[in-house]
Amino acid sequence: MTDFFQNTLGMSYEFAWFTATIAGILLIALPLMLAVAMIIYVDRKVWAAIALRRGPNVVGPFGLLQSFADGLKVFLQETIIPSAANKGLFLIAPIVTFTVALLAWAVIPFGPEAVLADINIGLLYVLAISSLGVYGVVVSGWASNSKYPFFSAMRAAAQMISYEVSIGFILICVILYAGSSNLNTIIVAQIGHGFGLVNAFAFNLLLFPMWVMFLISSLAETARAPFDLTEAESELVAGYQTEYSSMSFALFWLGEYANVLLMAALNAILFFGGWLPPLNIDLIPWFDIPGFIWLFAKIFFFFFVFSWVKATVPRFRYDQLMRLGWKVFLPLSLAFVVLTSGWLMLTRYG
Amino acid sequence: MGFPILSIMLLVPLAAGLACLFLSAGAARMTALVATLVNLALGILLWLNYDIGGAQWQFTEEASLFAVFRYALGIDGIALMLIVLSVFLMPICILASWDAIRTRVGEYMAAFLFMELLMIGVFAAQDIFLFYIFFEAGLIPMYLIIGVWGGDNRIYASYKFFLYTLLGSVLMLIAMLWMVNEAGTTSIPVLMQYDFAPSAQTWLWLAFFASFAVKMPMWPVHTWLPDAHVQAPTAGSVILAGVLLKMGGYGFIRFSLPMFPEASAQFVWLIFGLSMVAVVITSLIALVQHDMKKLIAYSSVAHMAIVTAGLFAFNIQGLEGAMIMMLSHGLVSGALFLCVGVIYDRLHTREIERYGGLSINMPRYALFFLFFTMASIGLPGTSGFVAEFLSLAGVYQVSSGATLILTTGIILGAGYMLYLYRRVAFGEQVNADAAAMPDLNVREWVMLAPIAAAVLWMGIYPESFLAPMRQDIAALDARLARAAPEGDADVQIGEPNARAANYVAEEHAAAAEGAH
Amino acid sequence: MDYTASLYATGAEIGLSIAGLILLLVSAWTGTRYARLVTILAAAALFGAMIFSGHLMAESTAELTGDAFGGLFRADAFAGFAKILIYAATIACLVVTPKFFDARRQYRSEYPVLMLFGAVGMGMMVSAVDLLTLYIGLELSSLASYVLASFARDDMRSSEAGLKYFILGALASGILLYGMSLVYGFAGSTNYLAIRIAFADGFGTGAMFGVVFVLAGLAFKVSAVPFHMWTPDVYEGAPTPVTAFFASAPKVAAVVVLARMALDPFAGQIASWQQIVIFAALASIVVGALGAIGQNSLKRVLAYSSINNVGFILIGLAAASAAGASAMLVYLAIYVPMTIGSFAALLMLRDEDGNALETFDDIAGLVTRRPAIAWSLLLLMFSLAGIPPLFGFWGKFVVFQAAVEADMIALAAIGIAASVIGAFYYLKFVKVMFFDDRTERGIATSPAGHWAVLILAAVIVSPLGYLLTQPLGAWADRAATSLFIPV
Amino acid sequence: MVDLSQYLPILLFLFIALGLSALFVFLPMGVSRLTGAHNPDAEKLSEYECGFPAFEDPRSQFDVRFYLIAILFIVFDLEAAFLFPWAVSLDLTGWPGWITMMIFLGELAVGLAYAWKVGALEWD
Amino acid sequence: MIGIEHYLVVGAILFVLGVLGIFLNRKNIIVILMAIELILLAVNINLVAFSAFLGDMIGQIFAMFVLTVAAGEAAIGLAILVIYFRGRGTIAVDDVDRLKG
Repeated sequence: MTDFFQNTLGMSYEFAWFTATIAGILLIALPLMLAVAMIIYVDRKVWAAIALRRGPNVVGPFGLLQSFADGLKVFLQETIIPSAANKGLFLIAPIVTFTVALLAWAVIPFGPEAVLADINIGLLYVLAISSLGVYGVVVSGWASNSKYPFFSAMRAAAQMISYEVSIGFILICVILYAGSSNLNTIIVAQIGHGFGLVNAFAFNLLLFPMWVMFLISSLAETARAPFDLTEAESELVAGYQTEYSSMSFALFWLGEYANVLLMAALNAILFFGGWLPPLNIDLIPWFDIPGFIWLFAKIFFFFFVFSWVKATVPRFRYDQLMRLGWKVFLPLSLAFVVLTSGWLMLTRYG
Repeated sequence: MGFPILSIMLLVPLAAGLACLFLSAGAARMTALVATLVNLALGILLWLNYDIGGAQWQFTEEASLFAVFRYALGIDGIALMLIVLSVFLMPICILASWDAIRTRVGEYMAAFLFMELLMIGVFAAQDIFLFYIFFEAGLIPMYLIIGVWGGDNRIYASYKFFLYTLLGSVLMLIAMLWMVNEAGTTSIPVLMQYDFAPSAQTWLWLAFFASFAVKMPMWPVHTWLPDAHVQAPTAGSVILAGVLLKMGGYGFIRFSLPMFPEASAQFVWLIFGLSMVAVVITSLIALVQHDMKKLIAYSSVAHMAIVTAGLFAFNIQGLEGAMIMMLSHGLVSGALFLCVGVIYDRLHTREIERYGGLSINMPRYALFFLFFTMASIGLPGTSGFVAEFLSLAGVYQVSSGATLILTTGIILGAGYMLYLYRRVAFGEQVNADAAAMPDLNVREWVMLAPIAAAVLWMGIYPESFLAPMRQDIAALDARLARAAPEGDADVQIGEPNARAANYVAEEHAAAAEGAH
Repeated sequence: MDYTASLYATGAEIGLSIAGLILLLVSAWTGTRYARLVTILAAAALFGAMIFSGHLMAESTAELTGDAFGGLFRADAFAGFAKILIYAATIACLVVTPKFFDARRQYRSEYPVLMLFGAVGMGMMVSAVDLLTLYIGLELSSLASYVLASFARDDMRSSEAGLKYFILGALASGILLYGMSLVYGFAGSTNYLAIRIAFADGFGTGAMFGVVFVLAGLAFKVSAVPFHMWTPDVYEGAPTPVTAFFASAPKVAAVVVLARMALDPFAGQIASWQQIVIFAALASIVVGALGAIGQNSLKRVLAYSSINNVGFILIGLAAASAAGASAMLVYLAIYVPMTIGSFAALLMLRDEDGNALETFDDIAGLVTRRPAIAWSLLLLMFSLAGIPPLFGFWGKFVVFQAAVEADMIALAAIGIAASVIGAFYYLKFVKVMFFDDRTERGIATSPAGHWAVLILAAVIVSPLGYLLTQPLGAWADRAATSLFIPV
Repeated sequence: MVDLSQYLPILLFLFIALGLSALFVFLPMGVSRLTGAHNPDAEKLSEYECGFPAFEDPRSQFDVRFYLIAILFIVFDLEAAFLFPWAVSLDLTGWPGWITMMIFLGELAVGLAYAWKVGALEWD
Repeated sequence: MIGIEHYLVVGAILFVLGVLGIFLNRKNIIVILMAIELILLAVNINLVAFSAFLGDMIGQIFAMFVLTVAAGEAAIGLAILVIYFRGRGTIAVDDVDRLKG
């Protein structure tokens, strides 16, 4: 894009680069927000469909504009800051949540060249940024100075960090195979990985269990059902957002769905070839289809899985959730790090 | 190496002391007495076998122990006399404590026996570090003796005793380390011949002085002594006055003078000055004391000042006088403390005012007390006279002014001692309980009579005591000759008449023979 | 040095680590039931490591003292000497511990495991010839120590001690680490040898800062003045066996690390650190002596005593010679039984209800009630004061000898004169036990383990200890020589 | 020096994201004042507690297991920090590197087993 | 151009802030723990800056170790703090005063 600005519009290199970068950022951020709005709609529609209901269907055709209507509503609401709250922190919490949710997308590759920041520790970056999301949650719970948000924040934090541990190990397995933590390299490493046929890590015997665990961990990490204990309405009112209102409240939702999308994207990138077409054979001109379309398709698929699970699986108890994370996933993923690396040493570097 | 008599003398009290720790009171007393008597016997044996005019160092034993330490023992005449003094006083001390000490007797006896071990060790050590160990280790049993069995103010006194002496001696250790590093030997006899650079000598001398001056004790670092004496049990005082103080004098004569002659000469003014001040001031203080022990303690300071002055006179008379003074003072002041102890045991007070007219109900006691008082004053015929005469004669050759002032001290000494005696033994019997005290019993007789005999012996025939030391003192004098200060006294050997001249010449020839 | 040789050189640490891990699992599975057994096993492991270290030290030759794992770790005689001391001290502390906690029913088998890991860390520290290894070892031992300090969870003073120790210890690590980062940056390496070469021809301001920070951090760990403020509080608050541990093993390790640091990487720049060490030594002696005066808590007094002793040890370092290093080691070897013995005696002093006797008032007239303890303490105290003929004198003797040989007469004179102040409060122990009238609090009987440690310590500090001077001196000389290898 | 230019877009992104979020938070506050929706009162501003006035400090003591989890997380997450560089350079370090890491993982497994056995992972 | 000295200055400032945070803080022990982390952060900045400057990996490896140890330290510090808090019910710095001579 820099070339475009430089050559066509005759800008200096620095300015062209700057403009291109800003444009790239906006090209990520704005569609992302749009996508979040739409995905909320999709979520509700899927959920309704599985429950044999109709879902949003009033605002716009098929209720397509429902999310925008909701958005406008909250935008015009009064922002209530509880008198007992720590005001500064109270307002910072949603900002942190949303900022972090956006920021993680900076390294997501939408195509071989279409990545904003092509850094060599991309995966580490994603992990780091998504860890920062805990701050938003904890700060909101603390700053509200109210019982339910506080409990919820504690739970959410414990839950997120618990699963982050096993996610870390799962990612190690992927990195072991790819030999790099650059996301594009990881994607390229998946070309023909499955039997020379499938462009995905998920069909490797050692990585398939990892993918399953990653998928489940993503659900827990984003506090989606069946792990949505942080906002278990029956126990905790509305979770850590209880005291929030207006756009601040909405920002948590936006951030949460942005994270859900991110997790779906990571599933796609790490285990299902990202912007690669699913199969490594040129039956039809797969490779001519732009990469981002494949990626979006895969993200959408995973999002559907998320919704599907939400609609069908009952909520876990908290102790079950922690047990799964610490006593099942952690030892398993640890064992798979040993297995994977050992296998690789034997076969590749013997 | 012959019969290791010195080691045996160290071993006997050690074994007996360890045994006493675990024995009952009666058995401990008996063990201690037997052990000290055995040591006394060994001491007499030592003296008898000492070859006067023989090798300078006799009865030497040597074994290389560990690292820089050598187990090296050996004595010359000076050490011999002091060892004999120690072993002589020890059984008397045990007897003095026979009834007075009733609590933790075993530990008490053990402490005394360890003291004996360490005292003999100090005088017999020929390794500089071995000397230091014995010298310093003496603090521990003495600290306990004063602290556990002492008077009401014993804790203050024990602390003062310990810290004063410790502070003095640690500096000496550094000096010793430097000397050993410089000279490359730890042997005292070798070091006595080693010539240190005069500039270094000054510092070394000061370091040793810090230790010995406190031990001596010299004014103004003497203040621990009256406290320690007053609070210590009788036997503790006897040992303190009789032997421990002599370690300071022994230190001067063994280390400061022969090893640093230049520095010693350089500091004569200091020693003389302090001695003069000490004699006068402490004598005056003694005059106004109400406590018998304190009075005697101050008199000790005064007497030791004469010792230091005699030592630093740099001539044979001074050195001999100082040595005799040390021996004499060891006996006399020990005996005086015993005398105090005798009546303290009966009345449990040392207030002079509480007594009076004891010559009426305790005539034998009064006799002994009078005898020792006179010895302390320096009555001719007692050891004190010999000591004072020789010392002052020696000092006179160097400084007539100093002699004048030191003599004043002796006059004052007569004053306070007689004043004390008058108040205690003469006059009215003011207190009924004091008047009812019984006279000396057999045990006390046995304690006092040998000392009295020894004092008389030393006073009438000092040659017995001077003979073993003469050669060593002459050697020391020869070593000091190069640094000896000019005396101000214009001593001219006159022309005696013919008959007397012959006599003198003969005597001189005999003395010269003995010295070479 | 190849991989096998490296493993051999680190054998003691590896063995202890494995033992620690196994015992950790054992303790998890058996709970508190077999805490005593775990303690015994831990002591056995430490004993094995001690033997192995002694063996390594005995056969340490040029090729064996090469650096293991590419210049990270050196099992030379210097380290061997320190390790033997450290492991022995740890064993002694383990022996006296279980009975202490019995009264509170708080003994858990994690305790010996933590001690083991602490010992591993200290072993690494003293063998470290790379800043990285040093840091890891230091932290391993520190982290274990923090937990040990607050091990008596119900005791407020214990947790407060743990907290204080943690905060100041972490600060010390931070300072040390900051210094290390500067040294690394300006020397271009973390390896001691490389640093020594880099600093051989002098260094600039930045590196000077690094050196100062490193020394300050280590001074914190050895509790040398002016970084000593934490010591009395922590020593008083921590459970007594832990205090005994703190006063012995970690002190040995920190002192040895300090010595190696000063005499290996910074050897070319003696002038730049000697002044600091001299100041710290004298200040420690004086502050350690003055601070103890007026204290009534026995543990606090012993804490100040440890500060005081560090001062004497540092005098050996200030000499900056092989004799000085050897003297330090000898002093440490004597200091360890003295301090452990003192704390063992404190441990034995408890009334019939199991409450510890903690102040001078409590032990008044002790000699009439428990003569054996009183006499042992007497020996230990006079030994700590450095009065001959007790063994403590020998430690001071060699240190001052080294200082005098290095021509630092003034330092030696001031140091030894200041030691007299210290004698004051050691005498107070004796005074209280022997001179004062007894208090009426009863004293419970003591277990055999405590007796064993106390008697052993008393025998070592008694004049009989001088029998050890020959081998001790020989080994210390050997250890010190191994430190002074040419570049 | 490592080329850090790829991180510049992230920095820019951070500013933009922060700006956007702040806008979303503060703009409605301004708007609500304009529209008159901003109308706070004491009841509205009190914290929520099932319709009752709050009767205790919300930040009172809570379960210590949250601390435990946090501490365990720190330990195990940092172990991953060591694994990342190792995983990337597996072919460079070879068998010694692999063995070393396995020992490290083994020690962590012991730690996990310990935590498991003593009940640090239990939520009853 | 940004040189090594700039990183060092930042590191030094952070270090001083951390040390001051420990000594001047009179309020809360948690703040002290954070100040300690700040010190370690300063160290890491130094290490990484030197590492990049020298083209030597050891600094970065060291930084990793520092990170890990810092985490362990924080974990233990917090654990001790929890014990302390349970006993005393306060974590104010001025209340840490049971032990004094």
